[in-house]
Amino acid sequence: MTGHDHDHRHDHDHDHDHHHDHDHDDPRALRAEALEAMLIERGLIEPAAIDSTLDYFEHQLGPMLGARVVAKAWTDPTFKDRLLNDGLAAIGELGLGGPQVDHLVVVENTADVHNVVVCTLCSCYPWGLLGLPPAWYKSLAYRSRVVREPRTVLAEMGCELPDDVEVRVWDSSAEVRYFVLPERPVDSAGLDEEALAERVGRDQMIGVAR
Amino acid sequence: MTGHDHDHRHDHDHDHDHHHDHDHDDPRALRAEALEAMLIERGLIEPAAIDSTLDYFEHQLGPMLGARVVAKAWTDPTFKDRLLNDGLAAIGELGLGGPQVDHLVVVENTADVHNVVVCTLCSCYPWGLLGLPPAWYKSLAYRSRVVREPRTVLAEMGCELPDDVEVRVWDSSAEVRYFVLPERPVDSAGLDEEALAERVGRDQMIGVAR
Amino acid sequence: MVDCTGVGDMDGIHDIGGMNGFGPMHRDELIFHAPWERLAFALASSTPMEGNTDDFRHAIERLDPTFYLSADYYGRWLGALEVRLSERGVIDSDEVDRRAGSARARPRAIASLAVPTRSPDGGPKRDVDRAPLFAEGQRVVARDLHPTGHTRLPRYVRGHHGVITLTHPAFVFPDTNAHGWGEDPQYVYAVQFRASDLWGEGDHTVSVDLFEPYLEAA
Amino acid sequence: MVDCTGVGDMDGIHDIGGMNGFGPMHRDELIFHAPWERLAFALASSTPMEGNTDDFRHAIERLDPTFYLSADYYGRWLGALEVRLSERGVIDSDEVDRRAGSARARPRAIASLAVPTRSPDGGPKRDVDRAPLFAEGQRVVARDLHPTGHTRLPRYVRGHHGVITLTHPAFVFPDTNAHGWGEDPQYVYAVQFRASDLWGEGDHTVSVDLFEPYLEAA
Repeated sequence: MTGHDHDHRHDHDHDHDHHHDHDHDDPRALRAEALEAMLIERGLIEPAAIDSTLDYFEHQLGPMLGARVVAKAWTDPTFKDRLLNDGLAAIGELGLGGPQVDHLVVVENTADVHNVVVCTLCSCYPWGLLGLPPAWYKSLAYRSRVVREPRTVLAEMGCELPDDVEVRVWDSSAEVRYFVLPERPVDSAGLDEEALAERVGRDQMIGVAR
Repeated sequence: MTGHDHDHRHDHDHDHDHHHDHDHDDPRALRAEALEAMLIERGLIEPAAIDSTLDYFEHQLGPMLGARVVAKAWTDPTFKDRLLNDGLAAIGELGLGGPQVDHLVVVENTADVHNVVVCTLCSCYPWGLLGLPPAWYKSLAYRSRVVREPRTVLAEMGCELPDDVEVRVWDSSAEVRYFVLPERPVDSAGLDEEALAERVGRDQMIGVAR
Repeated sequence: MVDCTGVGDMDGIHDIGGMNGFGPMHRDELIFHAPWERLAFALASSTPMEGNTDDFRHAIERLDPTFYLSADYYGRWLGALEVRLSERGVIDSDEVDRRAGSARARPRAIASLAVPTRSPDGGPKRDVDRAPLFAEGQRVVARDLHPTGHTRLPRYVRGHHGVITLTHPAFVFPDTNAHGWGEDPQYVYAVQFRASDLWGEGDHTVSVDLFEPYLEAA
Repeated sequence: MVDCTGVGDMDGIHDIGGMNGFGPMHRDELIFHAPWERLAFALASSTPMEGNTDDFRHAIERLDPTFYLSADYYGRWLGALEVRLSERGVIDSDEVDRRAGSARARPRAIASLAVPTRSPDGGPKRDVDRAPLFAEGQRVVARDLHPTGHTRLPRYVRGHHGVITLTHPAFVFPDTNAHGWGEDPQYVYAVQFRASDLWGEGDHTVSVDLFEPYLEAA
């Protein structure tokens, strides 16, 4: 109702590029910056390391990596077999793997089976293939509800599943990461891998879109 | 850390005695008063009814009622038998009953058995015998923990139970109310009912003291 | 309207028996901490409304879990009062926002499957014509139910074995009464569970009052 | 020191699978909503510390439930970072209060049974000499455990029957690793449960990755 004010903005000496001033009225922002300053003063972390961490997760990783895997599987049946048989080895062929992908199980969506992935206990997610997760994946609503009423949750997200499609929910509660191989679009004949990769969305690889 | 300020105090026209100004910076206070004003305007509630409700629960009810029951049971063995057999009928002999006491089970503490009462789902409590419950009875810590680790919870509340005392926790999740009949103090010989009632504390009748 | 979204209750935030993480006991002896708590109590307990205790409890359970945990006890009562009044069309939460000058304490809740439209006569105890299904001393199992609505079957006993130690009278059944689906009175039993069965440790017992439909013979 | 009170975790607020009341899905696509969230992520993931992923998760689980629900996702990361640093004596929350000018977002947590004092080499996968106890296609029961510490056995499957559909490699066991009690690697299985068994309704299946000690033959 009332606008945010900046009366509580405090002095600080940060000058590297991950800082902005406009959330200084949030006590969590003040606390994050206090912790950062204390860690830097104690020599435990370098501002440059913070920036490079963020650069890596925000720019080097993302759904475009998973999309390459999907496009390859859609065009190369023997790769698809290897991917479904040993996900980690197969994505390794593409130079992929990385954080939070210590072991990978790829589950295939078909006309009859729809897979969807969640982590009810926290928010495990294949960072190395999809980047960091969107807020909804980490939300209390998604985590609590998708194991219990996946059809309703997917419908609320715009994905209506026919009644005769079997729904399989995967709760990735250990160190295995799950990745959904979506169905190849029927209108994609003749597209090459790169063009196919453009057609693959993050939501399909989580299983909240078909 | 910072003191409360009263900048957001708003105008209001209440003049009956259950109002005070010093929590006007709490949004719940503002909301409670807004609701009250709206209900009064719509003719749904009378200021006098609010005051009489509070007077009844704060002044007419209280642990002194339960203490009368205990003192009577300590001095009249046949009353005690009736109390343990049919709690509601027995307290009715003393003119007691009242809100939240639609059915009453009295459980007796002995040298060998200690009873303690909780409501894990909300905060059911024998208002008609003990008045409104203290904050700790309604706390998330008490509700969640006393069914699982009653000895630890009671110890944190200053009540160390010997290992050989059997602990019985009663979760009053329906409309039956439980009331603990404590042991009569060994040093109370010769005291009359009134003097005995002075010795009975609310915590003993809940079962978090012996 | 109040922010009612989603439907159903079942395994809500209120069902905290046996949960960990709430920290140590604090000897807070106060009944009310501030005048607004007294007011919230008085309004919630004396505002006339079509409904009953079960639907009031259900309104508390339906509060958003974050709201539930952070509102404090009488903040929940106040929130439930507003939810109930709003659902009955008596007040509008937007007006409360305006009158309060803020939407900060505005309650959010999931919708009820159904809200009662009549108030009961008298208390919850009822005479019924049939005999109790179970007997004192009998071993029973608390059914692993997840009803889509109000219930008084705590999660921590579901699926566990216990022994009936007391047969109480019959009472209005909260699972139907909270929704205006009738009183459907049911016998209630004190069922004694061993802590070691419930939690794998502990030498105490926990007796829980359970309505007959929550139980089956072991 | 951070406000660590009480001990143990077990059935914490984080274990929300199957719970109701959290409302409808909101299509919030953002990874970070504010600069402080980016900073919290970067600090929590790159501050060098003796410990491991399991103890980080456990630090999140040990946060006070009200804090947990109201802090938002990266607020929990920030809280867990502060709890871990404080427990290791690296920082003092009183100093963070002073530097932040407020104690408003100060985390509260229950204490861990034990905190690891060494960091692992490499990832969590391990080779073990023994064969898996269970086989694909086998019916198993998720044990009804309530360990006094970290676990990855969600409450909603405890006591329920399922079928092993995949045998994964062995991994460091979170229940010991989170406390510095050794890696004790264990096979992990994808165990498929029927929703109708878990909730009494639903035509879907839920597969949960469970460590071997969480299971017994049905």
